[in-house]
Amino acid sequence: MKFDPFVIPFNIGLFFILIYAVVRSIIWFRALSRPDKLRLQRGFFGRPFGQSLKEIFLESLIHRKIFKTNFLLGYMHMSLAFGWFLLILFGTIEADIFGDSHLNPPYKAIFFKYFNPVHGMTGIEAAYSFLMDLILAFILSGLLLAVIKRFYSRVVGMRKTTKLKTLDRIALTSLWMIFPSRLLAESFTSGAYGSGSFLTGSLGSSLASFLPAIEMAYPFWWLYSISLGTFFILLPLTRYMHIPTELFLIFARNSGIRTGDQPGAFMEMQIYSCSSCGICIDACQLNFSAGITNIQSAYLMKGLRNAEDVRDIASNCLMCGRCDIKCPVGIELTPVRMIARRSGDSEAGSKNGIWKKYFPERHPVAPEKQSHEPAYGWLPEAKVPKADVLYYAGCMTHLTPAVKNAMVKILDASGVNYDFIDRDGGVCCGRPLMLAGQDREARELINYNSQLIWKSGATTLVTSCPICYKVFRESYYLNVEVLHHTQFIRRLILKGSIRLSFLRKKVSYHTPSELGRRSGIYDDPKLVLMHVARFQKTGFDDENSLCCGGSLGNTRISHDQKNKIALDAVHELTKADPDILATACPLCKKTFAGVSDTPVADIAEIVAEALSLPVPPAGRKGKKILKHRETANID
Amino acid sequence: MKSEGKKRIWAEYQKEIADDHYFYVRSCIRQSFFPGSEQFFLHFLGDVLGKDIYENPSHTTCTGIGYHADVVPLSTIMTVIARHYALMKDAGYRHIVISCVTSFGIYTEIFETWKHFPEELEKTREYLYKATGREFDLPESMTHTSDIIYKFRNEIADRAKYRLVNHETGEPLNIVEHIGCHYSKMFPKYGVGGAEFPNVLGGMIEAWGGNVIDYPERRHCCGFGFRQYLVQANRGYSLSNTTKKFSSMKPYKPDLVLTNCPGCTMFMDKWQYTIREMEGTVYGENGESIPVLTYEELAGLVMGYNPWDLGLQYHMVQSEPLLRKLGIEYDPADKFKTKDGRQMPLPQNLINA
Amino acid sequence: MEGFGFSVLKERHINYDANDKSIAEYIAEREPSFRTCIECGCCSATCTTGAFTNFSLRELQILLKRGENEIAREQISKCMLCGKCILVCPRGVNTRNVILLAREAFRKLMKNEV
Amino acid sequence: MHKADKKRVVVIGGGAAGLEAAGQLARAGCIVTLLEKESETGGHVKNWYHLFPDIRNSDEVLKYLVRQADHGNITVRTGVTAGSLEKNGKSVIVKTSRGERIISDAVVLATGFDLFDSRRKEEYGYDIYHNVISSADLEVMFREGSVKRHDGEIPQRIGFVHCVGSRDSKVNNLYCSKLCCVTAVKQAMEIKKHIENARVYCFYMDMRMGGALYEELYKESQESYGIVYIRGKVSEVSDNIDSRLIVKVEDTLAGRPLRMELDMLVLMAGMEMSESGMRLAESSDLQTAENRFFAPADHHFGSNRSNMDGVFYAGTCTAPMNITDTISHARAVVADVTDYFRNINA
Repeated sequence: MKFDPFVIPFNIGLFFILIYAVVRSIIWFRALSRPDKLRLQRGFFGRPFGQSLKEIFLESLIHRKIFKTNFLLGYMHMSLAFGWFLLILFGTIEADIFGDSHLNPPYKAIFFKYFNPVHGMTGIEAAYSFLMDLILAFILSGLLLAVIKRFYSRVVGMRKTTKLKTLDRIALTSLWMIFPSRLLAESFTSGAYGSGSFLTGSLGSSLASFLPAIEMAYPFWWLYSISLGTFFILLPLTRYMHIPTELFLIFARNSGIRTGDQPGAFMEMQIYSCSSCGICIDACQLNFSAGITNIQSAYLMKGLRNAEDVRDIASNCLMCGRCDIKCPVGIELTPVRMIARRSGDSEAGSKNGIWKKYFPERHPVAPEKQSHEPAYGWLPEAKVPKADVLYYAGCMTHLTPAVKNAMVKILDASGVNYDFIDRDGGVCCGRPLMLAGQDREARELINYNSQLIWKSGATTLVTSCPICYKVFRESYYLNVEVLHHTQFIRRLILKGSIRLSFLRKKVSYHTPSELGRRSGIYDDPKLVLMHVARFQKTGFDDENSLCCGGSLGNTRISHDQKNKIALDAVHELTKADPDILATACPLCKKTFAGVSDTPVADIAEIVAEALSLPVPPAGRKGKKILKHRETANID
Repeated sequence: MKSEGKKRIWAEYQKEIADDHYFYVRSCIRQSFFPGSEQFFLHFLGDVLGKDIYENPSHTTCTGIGYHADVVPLSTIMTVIARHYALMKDAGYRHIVISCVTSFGIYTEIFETWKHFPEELEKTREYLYKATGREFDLPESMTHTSDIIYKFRNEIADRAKYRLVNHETGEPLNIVEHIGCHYSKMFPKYGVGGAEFPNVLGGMIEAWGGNVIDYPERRHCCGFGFRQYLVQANRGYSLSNTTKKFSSMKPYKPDLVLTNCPGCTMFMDKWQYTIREMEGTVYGENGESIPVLTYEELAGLVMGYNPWDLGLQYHMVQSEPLLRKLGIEYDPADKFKTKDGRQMPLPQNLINA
Repeated sequence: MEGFGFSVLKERHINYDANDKSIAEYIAEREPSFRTCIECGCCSATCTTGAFTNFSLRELQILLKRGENEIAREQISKCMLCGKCILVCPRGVNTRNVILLAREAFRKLMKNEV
Repeated sequence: MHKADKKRVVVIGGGAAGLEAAGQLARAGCIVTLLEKESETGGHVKNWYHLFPDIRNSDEVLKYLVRQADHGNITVRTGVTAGSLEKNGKSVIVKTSRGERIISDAVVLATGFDLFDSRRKEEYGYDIYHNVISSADLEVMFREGSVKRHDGEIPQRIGFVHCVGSRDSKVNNLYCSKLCCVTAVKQAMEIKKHIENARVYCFYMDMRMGGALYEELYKESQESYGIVYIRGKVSEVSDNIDSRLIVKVEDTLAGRPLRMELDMLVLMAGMEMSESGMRLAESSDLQTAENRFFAPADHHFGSNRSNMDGVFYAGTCTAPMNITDTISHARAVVADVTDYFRNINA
């Protein structure tokens, strides 16, 4: 038997998806910027290739990262992805070895049992059949978990699961039908011919004992083929598009391509690579503290994929970056969201015509953002500071004068030649505007502050606010070194410029999102703290740190919701019962101080306190102490 | 609008109005701009009702305009008023009748000042004595001329030849009553009907058959405002207030504006011309402006006096539309003739003519 | 007619009924905390922009609510969105969103940029 | 034997304070005569429909008060007015409007307050413009279940004028009546419940939300009911040709005068010393304060005592109070009365 009509749906689907994948890849490649094209070419033919293959194996098939987060969820994803991969791989080998010819069309492998019903009775054939049944059982076990997850998400340890669209539902149903229909088709065929291994064989013989196996098998082969065909055709319109896209993404990323701040092919690849696994939803504090469950990155990606108006979703986010770190696909969720914030009123283009659905239009940048009318023409002529070290307290720090005063004390004690940029309040750094998607306006403030800094002749710029720090470092073109005050203080200690006594206090440290995840400064604050106090871990350290809730990134949530987030965060961070909850951001400090029973202090304040106590005599060099404590003083 | 509510308020604000023996003080504006009004008043009280009403030729301006324009100090104006009282005392009268609302306001203000600050009264006595050797007594009653006409409104109604109705349709005329601010806003107790819902003109209109209009800006100033109109640059302010008032009354289609204050009569009359020239707006019907009359002029009309004898032609807004509605016969040819029949020069730019 | 040397002045009254309050309604619908402002002025007192200009979020909010949109339209682009006002507002008004929504409303409803 | 047992106490006034005081005194053993000038007890509470801040039905409070005074030791006499009080040795003689002389060991004055007569603020045109009503009139409408204009139309734009007769030297009431602000907030919210699309404006001088949960109610009224608060006292009201009300006010926070047209205007009438209380004060030489309310012997620890031995005060005859405070004040008077009996017996 060479052919049967039931394979047609499968064949149509398979050819469709293959052609689509090629066309789509070409479109994406062409849309890449010139440097990115070069990067991708170099990456594809260079060292990153191997790395990409490894990553594809580990992440796309094994789903290692999901495993790390959640074993059951990882198993579910792995059984489906890796299991299916194995089934295809070994099925193809099976058809090649045991079939009536070599190099068969794919359907021969997929529907091998139908075309070789008596295969697998004895010997090596039986062993191979056993293997194939084992793989099928593996997949089915994952599928069972997936079904359970859909209806009872907590079983797999998920608080929330993603909500679906109609097309996703049809595709999901067809996906779910694939393996049970294969199981039943193979079982009935095995039952009729007395073949099959432990799963299909035994199920087949028991079914055949009371059902007409031959007659029953044929419809299930049809069902199996239709399920596959439907799934392939719907694939580009659903989240399952992530299966092929992720491969492309991995290559692109390993070639060094990044999201940047413009919409484009790489952003689209990332959008299509999201599998809606829902890990971002669980990571999101808006979900577990504020009860907001419809704005997480999975929904943003889905909205972008369907060319919906996502501005409400995009704006309602703390921009803390917790989901970026947790995303098993490694999508740069926060940068994508920043771009979405800047995009204009999209007219939901995908609504018209099936063609648009398969090849949606690129997300436009809002026309209003292209205007060049200056918004801040009123900015005053400012006095240029003249000093080696410039201190920019920032708007928020002016609301926490204790932090500012502590910094003044530290700067005075260090003996460096410094001056304020904004002693009595200055012009905003521009980052809050950027967070609201108003980059052009932000650029005006950036230019203003840049001029001041250029003219000052300074070599170092110190900020107290991580929000300012990030923008000074990334979006300003400066000839000075930009340091957050925790970095600066650490240097002062290392240089011995300030000598600090040790406070007999337990301190837990809250890593501000802007300083930690968004800027990568994890160690300096901790090391400074270890130098002056007893440092305690919180369980939410470094990359896993929480957002304080006060984030300027979110323009939508209410005061009560912010407070709820802050309260939950403080609760977690003070579990070890510290004397002080330390942070390194005036906004975090102010947000926490409103809800915390434990005193909240900026690291600068703690250091300033340590500065005022008498330092024990003996010629202990600051550097030594720091080195010593950096290694020894972790609880 | 509940008329019982208003009647209740009017009942609370009934002032004593003397019955006879009046000492009359004139108004600067009225005797110059609407001479028929004061003429009619004296004629009506003296000749028609046979009352004793006296005016002294030595009486001067009250200096109220100077006072409100900040050029006459309080002690000066108090002394001027004291002099009038001295004239009254010399003539043996005790009831002062004041023709001008500005003056009326000055008299009441000074009366109350002396009541609350007796030392000011003593000082004034001293100033007056030093300056003129005169002495004075406080009056027994202070009435505005409109109070007197209000008091005798029914006597006028009894003698009326015309009612305030459109003689063609039989409908009562819609009449806006405008009370001068200084009549009762400073001291409601001196006004018939108080400050919020004064009844001094409304009572006349109702007695004579007209319909009183209550419109949103009824309480608003006519736009006179001494300091505003005295300085050219500020006159826009004066004019704007008049505009506001007329815009507010326009929907009620008033046939006539009746006022009891010389300044109001003058400004509501003349500013209508100005607004028409500036912005082309007229507030009456059929492209006509609204005549603005004093209560004496209206009383005279009602009683059948010749409109030209009453001096209606000296207003900016001419009264012919009103006269036609009332069915009053008049001879246009006599309009600008002197008593002995000589033709006067014809004024230009008259409205409604 | 030659000039009088004066003219009828524009009324200073807020003509509440005639004024267009759609901008304020647009904001309040999406950010209900906008309604709860009690005009204490904390936001304006701490305002980074207000230190340099006559920008006042307090005044701006009330003018929008009264439909006096012109002044608000001129002023609204001055805000730098730094967020100090949010931290000091005793009423919990989400001031940054108020600004963003106001800008959006001017753009959408008044068909022009701010 | 308890010092208060079988002592004769006359309570003058059968409102919230009188009923509560009578009930508590009776439970302490006194023989109480309660005089009420009207034909039934309950005072102002019975005119109200819902009470702030929890929007509960006033009938529940009334029921409680009547139950308090339903006691064997209490004789309630309605339609009786107290004319004057006279000291006779240790006892106080109450002369009534019917010419009786009731001899008592102590008298509690619970003569309460009168609602400010809004007609005295002529510029608002109460009793002149049909659609200018008082807060008490609105409460009657709520009770009847329909808020309508005089012409039967459902009002769409409703304004509330705070401080009518309070904080106003023009009507000789410098004091704050304390309750009108929160009553306006409550009534504004209730209007919104009756008329869904109504636009409601409160014109206030200051929002005085001093009581428990008042501020919360205020914020809720803004956020969830969209009540618009305009800071400025209405200066004048007039009718226009469509018999809508034109209201003039300065929006002091916008720094501009404001004019708007309303379908209905509610005047938040303040509280004044009651006529009957004032007559008693005159006839019996009881001291009154500048605000015309009874002046208590001491503002800190003698707010229930008068300048006359054996005569005590309960409730709003001493100052504007809400129902909660009135009932507390009425309970407190019992302590002063029993103290007094202990001292005169000693």
